[in-house]
Amino acid sequence: MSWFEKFLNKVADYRQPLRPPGAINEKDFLQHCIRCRRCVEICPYQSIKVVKSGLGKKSGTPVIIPRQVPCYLCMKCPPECPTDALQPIVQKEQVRMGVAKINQDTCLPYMGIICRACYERCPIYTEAIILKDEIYPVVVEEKCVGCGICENVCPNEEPSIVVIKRES
Amino acid sequence: MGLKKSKMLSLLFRKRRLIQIGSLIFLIVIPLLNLLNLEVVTGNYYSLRIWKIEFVDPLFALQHLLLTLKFNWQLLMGISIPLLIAFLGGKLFCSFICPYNLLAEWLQKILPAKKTNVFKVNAKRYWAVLIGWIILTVIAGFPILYFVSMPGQIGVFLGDLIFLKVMGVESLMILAVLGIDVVFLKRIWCRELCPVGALLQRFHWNYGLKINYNEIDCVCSTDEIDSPCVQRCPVYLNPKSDPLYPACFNCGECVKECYYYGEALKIKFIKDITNFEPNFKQRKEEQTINKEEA
Amino acid sequence: MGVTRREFIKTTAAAAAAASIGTTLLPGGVKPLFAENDMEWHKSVCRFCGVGCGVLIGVKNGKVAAIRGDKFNTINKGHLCVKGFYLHKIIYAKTRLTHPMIKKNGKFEKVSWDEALNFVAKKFNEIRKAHGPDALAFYGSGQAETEETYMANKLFKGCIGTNNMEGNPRLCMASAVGGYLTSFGLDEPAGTYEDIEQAEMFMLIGTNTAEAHPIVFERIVRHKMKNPNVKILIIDPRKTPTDQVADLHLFPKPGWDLAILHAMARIIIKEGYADEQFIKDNVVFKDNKKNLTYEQYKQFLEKFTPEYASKVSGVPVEDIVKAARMFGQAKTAMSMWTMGINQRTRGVWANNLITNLHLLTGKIGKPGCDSFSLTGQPNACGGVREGGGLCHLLPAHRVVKNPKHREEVAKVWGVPVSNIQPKPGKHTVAMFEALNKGEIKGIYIMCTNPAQSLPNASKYWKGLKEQFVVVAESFFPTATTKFADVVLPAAFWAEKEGVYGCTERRSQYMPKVLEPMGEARWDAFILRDLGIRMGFKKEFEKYKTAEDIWNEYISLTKGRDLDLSGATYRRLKKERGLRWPVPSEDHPGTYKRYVKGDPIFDELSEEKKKGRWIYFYGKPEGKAVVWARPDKGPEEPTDEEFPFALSTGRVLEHWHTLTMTGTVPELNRAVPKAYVEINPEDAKALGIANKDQVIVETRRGQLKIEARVINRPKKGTLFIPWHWEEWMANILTIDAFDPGSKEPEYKVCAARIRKA
Amino acid sequence: MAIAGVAILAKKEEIQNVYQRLEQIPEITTYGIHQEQYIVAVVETSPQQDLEKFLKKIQDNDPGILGIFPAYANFEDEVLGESLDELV
Repeated sequence: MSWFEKFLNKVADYRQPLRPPGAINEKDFLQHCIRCRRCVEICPYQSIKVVKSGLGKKSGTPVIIPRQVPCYLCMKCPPECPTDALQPIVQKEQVRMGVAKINQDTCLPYMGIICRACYERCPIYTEAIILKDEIYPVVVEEKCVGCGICENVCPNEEPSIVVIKRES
Repeated sequence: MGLKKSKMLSLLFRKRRLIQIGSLIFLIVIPLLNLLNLEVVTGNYYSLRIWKIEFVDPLFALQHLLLTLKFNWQLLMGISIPLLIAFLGGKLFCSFICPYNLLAEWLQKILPAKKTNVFKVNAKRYWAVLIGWIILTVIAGFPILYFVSMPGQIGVFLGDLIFLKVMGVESLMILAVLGIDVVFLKRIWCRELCPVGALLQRFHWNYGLKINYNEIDCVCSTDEIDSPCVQRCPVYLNPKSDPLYPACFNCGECVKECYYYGEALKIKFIKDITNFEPNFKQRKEEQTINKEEA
Repeated sequence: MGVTRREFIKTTAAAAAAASIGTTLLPGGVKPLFAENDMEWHKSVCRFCGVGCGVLIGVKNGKVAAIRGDKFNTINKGHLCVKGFYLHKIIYAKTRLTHPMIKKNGKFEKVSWDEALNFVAKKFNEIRKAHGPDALAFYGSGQAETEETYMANKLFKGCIGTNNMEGNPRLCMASAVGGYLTSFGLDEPAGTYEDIEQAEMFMLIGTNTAEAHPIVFERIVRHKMKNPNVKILIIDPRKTPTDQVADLHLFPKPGWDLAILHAMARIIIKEGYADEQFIKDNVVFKDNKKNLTYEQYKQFLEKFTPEYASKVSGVPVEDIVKAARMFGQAKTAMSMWTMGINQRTRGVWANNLITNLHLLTGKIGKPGCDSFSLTGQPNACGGVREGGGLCHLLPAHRVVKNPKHREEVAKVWGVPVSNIQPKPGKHTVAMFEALNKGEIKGIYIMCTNPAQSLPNASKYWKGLKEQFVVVAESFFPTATTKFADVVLPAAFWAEKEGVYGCTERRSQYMPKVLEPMGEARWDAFILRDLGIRMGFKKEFEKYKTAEDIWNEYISLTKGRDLDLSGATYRRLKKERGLRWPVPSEDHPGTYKRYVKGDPIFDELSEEKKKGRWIYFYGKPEGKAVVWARPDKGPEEPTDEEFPFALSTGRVLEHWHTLTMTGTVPELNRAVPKAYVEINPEDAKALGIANKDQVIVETRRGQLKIEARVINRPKKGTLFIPWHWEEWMANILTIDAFDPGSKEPEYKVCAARIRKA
Repeated sequence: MAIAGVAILAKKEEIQNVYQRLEQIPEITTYGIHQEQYIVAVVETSPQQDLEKFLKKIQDNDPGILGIFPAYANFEDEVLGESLDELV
């Protein structure tokens, strides 16, 4: 790492934004992505936002903020990418954007309130999120694509299920 | 070269402003179309897709190659049309498409000042600038020229504003460059610093579109500054001087101006090299520079 | 105490970190969900579905700040569903109606209560004088309290003198009423929720229990988890979320399940699972015309071979056989159903056929055995079925046809018996048709939203537009208030006291913990004041409190099968509800009807009880009826033009027409808009992708809606949750109704779908 | 402004001391010891601070720490431009 990269790291943010489906690992992604926003514009649901963090390294890169709009896995963005920052994926089941984690301390079913919001809306229905004892939602990490629909629909004010970027 | 072709060319240059404005409107139309989920066009001047035809800014293809050391066919396809245009016409992109240039020219009109000096073109400096940008990219480790590539920056500013309704700090770069460049530094950006132009000019074919000066027809002042063509040039060049490239971006303004005087300036494809002394000289000069670089 | 966004994010971050190492944080590590300090808790009942969960209302600084499940309520034992959890937010909804309004020149204007009520009274009296009492009508709700329905009943049937007094339970429970009346002779189930923990087998038919009755589903699931031998059989054309617990799921073509139930009965008898002694003692056989013998019934069943049923319904033969054996082999079995059975042109028949299985195998009256209809609204059982809020009923399971019943009621009401007409009034669909035709000139709509909830809804907007419509609602606007001439603000749950009666015959008391918002008033008192202004001063002046009304009502139940005379306010305030019959204040309530422990059974003469452990006292000789009903398909089967069978239903997070749940941002976030579920195979054939806009069309209308490609509906079927006004599924549904129960066939109609 | 949730793996015998030392650092909020060897913590760094570097420094300076594993990082304030100290 050069001094210049370190300097940039300081002004840029260094955290782990959720990338559109098919994204390669974060380090390579930042080199491959030319910040052209074509994935942003092709997205029919405006799921993909743009990182606006000044003149940092990640500035201008696409990001998904599930609480606002999750990825609905229409798979339109990977073929749109002019570089190979987004690898072409056709099957939504193959996406590995991130992995959902449940906070059992605030998740309603774990407190005796029946809620099936994340389970019902999971696009990998009955596979990525299963209901333990038909009551408690549990994430099957191998199947979870990280689309963030669960985080989006969680009725809790602060979501009890959050998607964390998967680093390969 | 037939008459028809030259007529078409002159028509093209006469309608330059219209094309420029169209290019700016195009940037506004793309996000609007995409808001309606009409996926005919996406992108901006970093990378553009019109129906199924891809365009990529060669600068970004270059950065991609430098950073990833991977060859990408899709990118190669994308840069082929821009490079073909650059090959035949030089920095036509700058004069016809680049929205930054349009803004700068408009700003120049608002701030009318008589030109007091012109720039001498030093071809070596252009190499230095381009190599400088390349080195910066490699050190930074990401496509850092994203911030300084004005046509794209304006595109993403408009796109983000219309499509996502957000504005970032990096968009202030446009204002900063515009202010410094037009108000203080006499269009140094477009003429010398812009990495897009610097790269595109590298592909300009020697027999491509160029400004030709015929001294015999010239009826104006011999003074460098006072010539109408010099006063007209948006980037502070003397069209009658030599060398003109790689600084000139073939906007044709000087030719239009000269039309009212002696038609000493013409923009055309060079057919017979011996007829046009300046260009011949320039070519020779470039060859020597190339040798030196090697 | 305010919490900054930073603290929220920190909590999330910490929890995520803990989750990444496979643990949860220690207690106290995160902000507790229930902030309990200086909160005052009041026992109440959930405002939503008919399960009747006990809730605690947390009041802080004069505002309802939280809802908690009531641990001591035996129905839900402290658990709630997500709707109930956010119940308190609805009280402070932005759409709350806070003052009376009269439409003047097409615009609503704020008026005083006096002006509004005088205007309505004057208008109603004019209509009554000019066109007779039958030109007036009342349309109530299974969400209104028993007291409210009782007041409306008295005003319309007793004082105005029209039987045009209906309620929306006609649209959801009427077939179950018909089913129970024809099979057992008396309405409402014999068993209770307690049977769930003792049952060995569950037959869930035409119900998406997991989403419509989550707490019942939770009890079933917990029971099954503890006892893996418990079998669950589901009969439903859609692979509902309930399907996940099924041991066997039959997918009949929508509307073609009657043959399956007959075929199951045939196998049960053929393979010796029938309880012959029980049949001999307690059962008679009938078909639509005459009594049958057991042999004749067997003869009738011969037609319904598994092969025949399979051909009709599209369910594999072996599955039908398996299902029948599952039902036969289980020692105890409970069947539950909701709208998939009730909302059908043969809803009563389907109800009968389910009860048949229980009667043939003797799986009734014992712990863990019951044919148990689940209710959709919190007080459909209590207020409307028991309170007599339908056009042919009088309070306490009485009917208008019976002169003795009329007399008893008239006496308590203090009205001349001639006021009560002997002829039933217009049922819901007929009522709104009459409104369209102008036969009814004025209607009072209370606590319901017919403009959206009626089948083929758009057809009935005409009448609502043209006639004089009074709407008493807590929320504005709704689809119905748009058509109203007068809108009266009604107090919402927790702003009024009263009684809700839930599915298992349990009546529960709800306290008033808040003053009504703005100028809103309690519905029962609005009706009282309206009655006084219409000239029935003597009849209505005496009601000063809710308790007055309740006491009068329970005096009417004395000696009836639903004897509530022991369920006084004093008792209900202390206890978590009482299950009728409760004949006296020291009676604990009844777990099971028709058997020992039921006070009515206990009081039967020894002669009658001789050799009988169960006695269906609603029927002559105490014998229940096994019905030999012919099988019949839906009113509008699919055809080439409309090849899809369309069904509507609920989602867990929303309730009915969204007037309540639509105001809770948390619930809207979970399910923001309607969609049509379509099978992936169908979607592929039609080129429809997930989240595409599609147009669903039936003979009655079309709807532009988002597609959801998922393998839940069977091939050839579509499903739309019906809650949204913007995507109103009921403009598509058919308004054909069951000739017996007059309940419309919401659940099956023919449709087609194409990409928009 | 970065808020990151991390799981810190420490030597079992040292974990109490590590926990105490971590509590002294103003940027760190601790959330208990789990499974005898993990400490759950939330790190808040200012925009001028480099999170990775900060974590590395902690790890280098404390011999009891075997590894630090970030699980969640929030950056929405920068993306959304919202202030985190608003009451919700």
